[in-house]
Amino acid sequence: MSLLSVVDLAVARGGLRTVEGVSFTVDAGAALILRGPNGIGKTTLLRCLAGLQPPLEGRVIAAPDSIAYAAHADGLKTMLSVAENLRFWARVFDRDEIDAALEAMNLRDLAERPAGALSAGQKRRLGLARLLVTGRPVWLLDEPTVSLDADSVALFAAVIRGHLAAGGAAVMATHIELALPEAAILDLGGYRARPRAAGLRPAGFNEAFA
Amino acid sequence: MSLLSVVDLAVARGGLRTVEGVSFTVDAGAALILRGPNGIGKTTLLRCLAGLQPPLEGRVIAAPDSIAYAAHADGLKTMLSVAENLRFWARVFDRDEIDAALEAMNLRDLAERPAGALSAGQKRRLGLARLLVTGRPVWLLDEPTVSLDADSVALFAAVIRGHLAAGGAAVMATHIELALPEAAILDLGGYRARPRAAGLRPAGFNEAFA
Amino acid sequence: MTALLLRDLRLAIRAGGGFGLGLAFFLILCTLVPFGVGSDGDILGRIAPGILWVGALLACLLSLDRIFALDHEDGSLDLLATAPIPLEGAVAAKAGAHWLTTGLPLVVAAPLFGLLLHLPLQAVPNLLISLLIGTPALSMLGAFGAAITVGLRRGGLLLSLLVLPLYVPTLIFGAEAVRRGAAGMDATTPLIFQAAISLSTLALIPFAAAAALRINLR
Amino acid sequence: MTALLLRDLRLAIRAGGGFGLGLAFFLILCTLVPFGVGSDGDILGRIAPGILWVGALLACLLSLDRIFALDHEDGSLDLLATAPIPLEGAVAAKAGAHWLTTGLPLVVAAPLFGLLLHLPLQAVPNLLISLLIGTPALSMLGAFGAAITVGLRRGGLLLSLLVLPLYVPTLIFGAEAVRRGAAGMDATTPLIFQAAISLSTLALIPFAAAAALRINLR
Amino acid sequence: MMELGKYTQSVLTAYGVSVVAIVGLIVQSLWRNARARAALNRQEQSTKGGRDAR
Amino acid sequence: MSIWEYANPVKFMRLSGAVLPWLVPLAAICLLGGLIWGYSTPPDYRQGASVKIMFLHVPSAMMAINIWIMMLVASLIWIIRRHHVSALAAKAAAPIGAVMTLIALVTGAAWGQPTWGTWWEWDPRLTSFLVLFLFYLGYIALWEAVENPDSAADLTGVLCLVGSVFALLSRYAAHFWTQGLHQGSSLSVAPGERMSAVYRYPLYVCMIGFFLLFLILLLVRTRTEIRIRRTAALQAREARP
Ligand code: HEM
Ligand SMILES: Nc1ncnc2c1ncn2[C@@H]1O[C@H](COP(=O)(O)OP(=O)(O)OP(=O)(O)O)[C@@H](O)[C@H]1O
Ligand SMILES: Nc1ncnc2c1ncn2[C@@H]1O[C@H](COP(=O)(O)OP(=O)(O)OP(=O)(O)O)[C@@H](O)[C@H]1O
Ligand SMILES: [Mg+2]
Ligand SMILES: [Mg+2]
Repeated sequence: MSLLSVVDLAVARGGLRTVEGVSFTVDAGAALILRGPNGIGKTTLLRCLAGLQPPLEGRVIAAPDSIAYAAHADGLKTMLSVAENLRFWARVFDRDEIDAALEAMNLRDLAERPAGALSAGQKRRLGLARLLVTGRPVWLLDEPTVSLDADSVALFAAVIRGHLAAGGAAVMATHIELALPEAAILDLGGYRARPRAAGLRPAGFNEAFA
Repeated sequence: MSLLSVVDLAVARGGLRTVEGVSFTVDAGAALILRGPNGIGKTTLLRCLAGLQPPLEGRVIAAPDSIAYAAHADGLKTMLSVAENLRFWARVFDRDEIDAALEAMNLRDLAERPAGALSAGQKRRLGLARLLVTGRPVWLLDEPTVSLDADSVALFAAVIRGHLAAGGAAVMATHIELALPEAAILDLGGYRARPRAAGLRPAGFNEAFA
Repeated sequence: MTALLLRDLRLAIRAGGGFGLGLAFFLILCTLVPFGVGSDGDILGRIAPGILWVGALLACLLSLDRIFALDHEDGSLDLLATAPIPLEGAVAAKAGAHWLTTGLPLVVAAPLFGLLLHLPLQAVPNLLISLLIGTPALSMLGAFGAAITVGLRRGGLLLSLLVLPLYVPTLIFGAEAVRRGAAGMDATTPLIFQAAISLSTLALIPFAAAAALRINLR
Repeated sequence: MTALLLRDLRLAIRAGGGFGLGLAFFLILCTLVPFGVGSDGDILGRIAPGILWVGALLACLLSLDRIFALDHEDGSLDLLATAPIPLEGAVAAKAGAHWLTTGLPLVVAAPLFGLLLHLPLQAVPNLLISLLIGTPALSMLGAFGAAITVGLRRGGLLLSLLVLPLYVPTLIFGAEAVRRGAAGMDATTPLIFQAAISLSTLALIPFAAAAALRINLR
Repeated sequence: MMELGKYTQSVLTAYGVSVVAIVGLIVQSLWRNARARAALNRQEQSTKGGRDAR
Repeated sequence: MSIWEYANPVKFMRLSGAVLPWLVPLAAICLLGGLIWGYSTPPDYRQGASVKIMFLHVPSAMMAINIWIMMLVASLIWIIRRHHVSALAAKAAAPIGAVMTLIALVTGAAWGQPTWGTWWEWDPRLTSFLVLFLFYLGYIALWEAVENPDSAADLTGVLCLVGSVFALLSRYAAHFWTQGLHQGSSLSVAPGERMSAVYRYPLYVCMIGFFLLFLILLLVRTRTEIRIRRTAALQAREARP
């Protein structure tokens, strides 16, 4: 069963299309890793999949309310404790179990610390734990392992494996090796957008006037 | 000739000491890589070396005005163009050459773009280019390669090598391989601070009242 | 939505006296004004309705950046926009939290400040009613302004330039109601107008604010 | 330091009419006050000195977060602190840029706003002089407040609580000078006091602000 | 010059300010337009892909 | 050929370039002629020489309102039909509207000086004009502040819609707030009394002159905006890796 499929997608950033003609399908239990040089449009593509920006062309097909997005920024409130941060997101997604998530990302010892007093890698772990409390099947991850040490990367890989085994799916943008040999890899380098053909809808002022 | 030496240093964060007893020396032309799990205190140590926080114990010996620090955040003004950002820092450090820095980090094409319109990796490249315009011999780098693609990491390694060859030095905190085999490695894992012995100066309220 | 409301309230309280700050600002304003205009009780009494209302606007204004800017910076807003809460609901919850921390304490404490400024006693009921009706509209319009300027990092001045003109009708009717109260006149008309403006603001502005947020997150 | 001053000015201008925003805010305030207190020219004329001065404080206040907060968030402040400029010099440069973008335009445009508020013509020279002397102190005190609160993400209210009390002496002498001007009296004494306050503020506060910054960066 | 009597001040203010404002607006518009045109020409010179010259 | 065709930048540049040379002399004749004619009218028996201000005040006041309405229409066209030139036209119109409002305010104030005895009176008509001026300022400031032109167009569009409603509300509120000194609408100096032809015809010419001036400035400024956008677009295309 395919949880997310993308058909001939084109996305734009800053009024210019970045990648186009992207098509893929992610089935339950599968992971896809997006690669490509800096600035090719990985972040833009993920934001489009998450519904934060409309696709310029093509379609994104996913069940409603099936997608959880983890951006560069972790969305933590520095004044709230680790547990409070997680509990808030759990409640937003209509759930109330956070212990499993704390356990999985090895945050139990830090549960009562204010999120502002965490180091870069600890913050990132908390950001990833958030995904576990959403209960959503499709995870979109933008450079998830930034700042993580080797142990935490392994922890993260284990969490991803668990999620896939439970019938979930994941799409990740990353520059480094993730220790997930089972994941498919899509290099966006080949989908770099060409200048807009006449007739096509302009992505914004920059394309309309160029 | 040693550009930076650290003697029996202890640093504290959030009122608790993080690492202690750290000693090392970095000579001209040498690089040191700090390693250690998340939260051990790499960022804290670097901030102390940069003079942003006083050492709790021990000493940092470096010539005045010899240190340039590059933090997690790149200190970019989103409204200014790439060239304007660099030129500002150049002027602050009493220099006015920015072309070499633009060239070295492959930013020439992006020079007129507002920094806010860069992708994560492009921003990071600009942040690293800033080091080149400071003209300072000792570079302190906190996770410099975050978000960089493979090509950019190679570029960065080349820049570091050039800096070392010109008699500079670098101290870097990182979790990933940097393709700098000549660099010495210091694992902070062994310097984790023990509970404060009586008699020692407390790091803050947290230790004074514990 | 309740979760969001509660979180925002908790954050306001953690951040150092959420409820108190607005009041303290108001108190300072009420002390500064006599320094500025002189301490003649008669004049003070006549300008009191205006000062109280303008003070309410400003207290509201100064806390507006809390509504969305912090959430935008730390990335929560992106995540909220992909959460199962409709964005309109999120806007309403956040404006509600803002009102509870700035508007409501003001309404409660307004009679006291009126006393400081020699406001005639018979104007107090009208003051209370008009603030109670009007401040929710202030919070909601403020949320709209905050949604438009989210991501623009240029201080409160632009925000106030956008928001304050929207406050004009509320201010006029509110101050007029208090003034009529002070003069012993009937104030039903301005209060009704004010209620109408507040109700339509509360009903329609969340959609405009959510649209602005979506544009800014794009 | 010149580089820093120029950069801050350029940022203020890029950010959309650095010079204009303060003025626009002032204009709004001068419009809102009559809505609040009524359109009676006589009363307006009597409270005009106070309103103008309180307006100057508020315009200053609303733009304070520009001074350090943005630089702290994007990390520039850390980098500036390790740069060869002494932190005291950086504080002075930033306060200077703030004054040039908020204080100065206000001084220039104040007579016009006086007209709107029916300020008697003979008070205008005193208004100009007192604003010219006083606003630099407002910017510098504001920089101090901004330095203390940098890194606390709780909106402008806390900042205004800290800063407004520091503004009181300047406000009192400034408004008094204008009021004396309006009444045709001699205003040398308040102006001298004000000048003394401003000078000592400019001389000493940069050190306090730099110390506060160092503590916050630690 | 016409005799304006006690209205001299207000009439002259009105005409003076209006003329200054209108001329100022016209000059600013033309100046900005000229600058934009020059910048565009420069840009099109350097881009060898300008499809239509404006 | 429908009006939407002109929302295409190329077509717009061509058409406006062709029309401008004809408009400029026409506007110059109407504006200068009207103002000179108006300035040389004889003093009114009640208002004396101050009627001369009318030839500036009334056209500018009318343009101030009409330009906002035009911006509202342009914003709607942008939001609904996504025609880029339409958004730029709204942006280009705002400073013209602000200046017109300013002229109306200043000339009104100058008119009020002899009539009411003060330069400024908090009359509802004048007050609602001041509020309109504030809305113009906010709109312009928002365009300036947003870097991304696509977001800027959308955000200012939303602001224009909401602002229009509140500008209207403010106008009614201001009328409620105090009784006015300003006379009512219609081309009459006092209610019920038709303005004599001596003043009416030069006034008409001035109105036409102001409208043509607005049209010219609008076209020029829109052309400027298009050029700026095109420059930025070419730069962006070049910089894209
Ligand atoms: C700042 C002050 C003023 C503003 C903003 C203002 C605004 C306006 C506006 C908007 C109109 C056009 C009304 C319409 O045609 O719908 C107008 C017309 C007019 N105003 Fe003023 N006004 C001001 C001061 C004055 C003063 C002091 C006088 C003189 C007594 C005056 C006399 C007139 C006259 C005679 C008309 C033309 C009659 C008409 O078309 O309605 N205005 N004013
Ligand atoms: N706010 C913006 N305005 C204009 N252009 C932008 C903006 N943000 C990004 N871009 C541009 O859009 C393109 C795609 O950016 P995106 O962030 O999607 O790249 P990415 O693949 O995620 O790169 P990275 O690996 O560096 O994170 C880049 O060329 C970038 O310069
Ligand atoms: N603001 C703060 N207040 C209190 N404690 C803090 C604060 N910031 C960090 N800490 C704690 O100080 C310790 C050291 O943090 P530091 O940021 O130096 O770690 P790090 O080695 O850089 O880790 P990482 O690899 O995750 O970046 C951590 O245990 C962290 O939880
Ligand atoms: Mg990215
Ligand atoms: Mg770190």
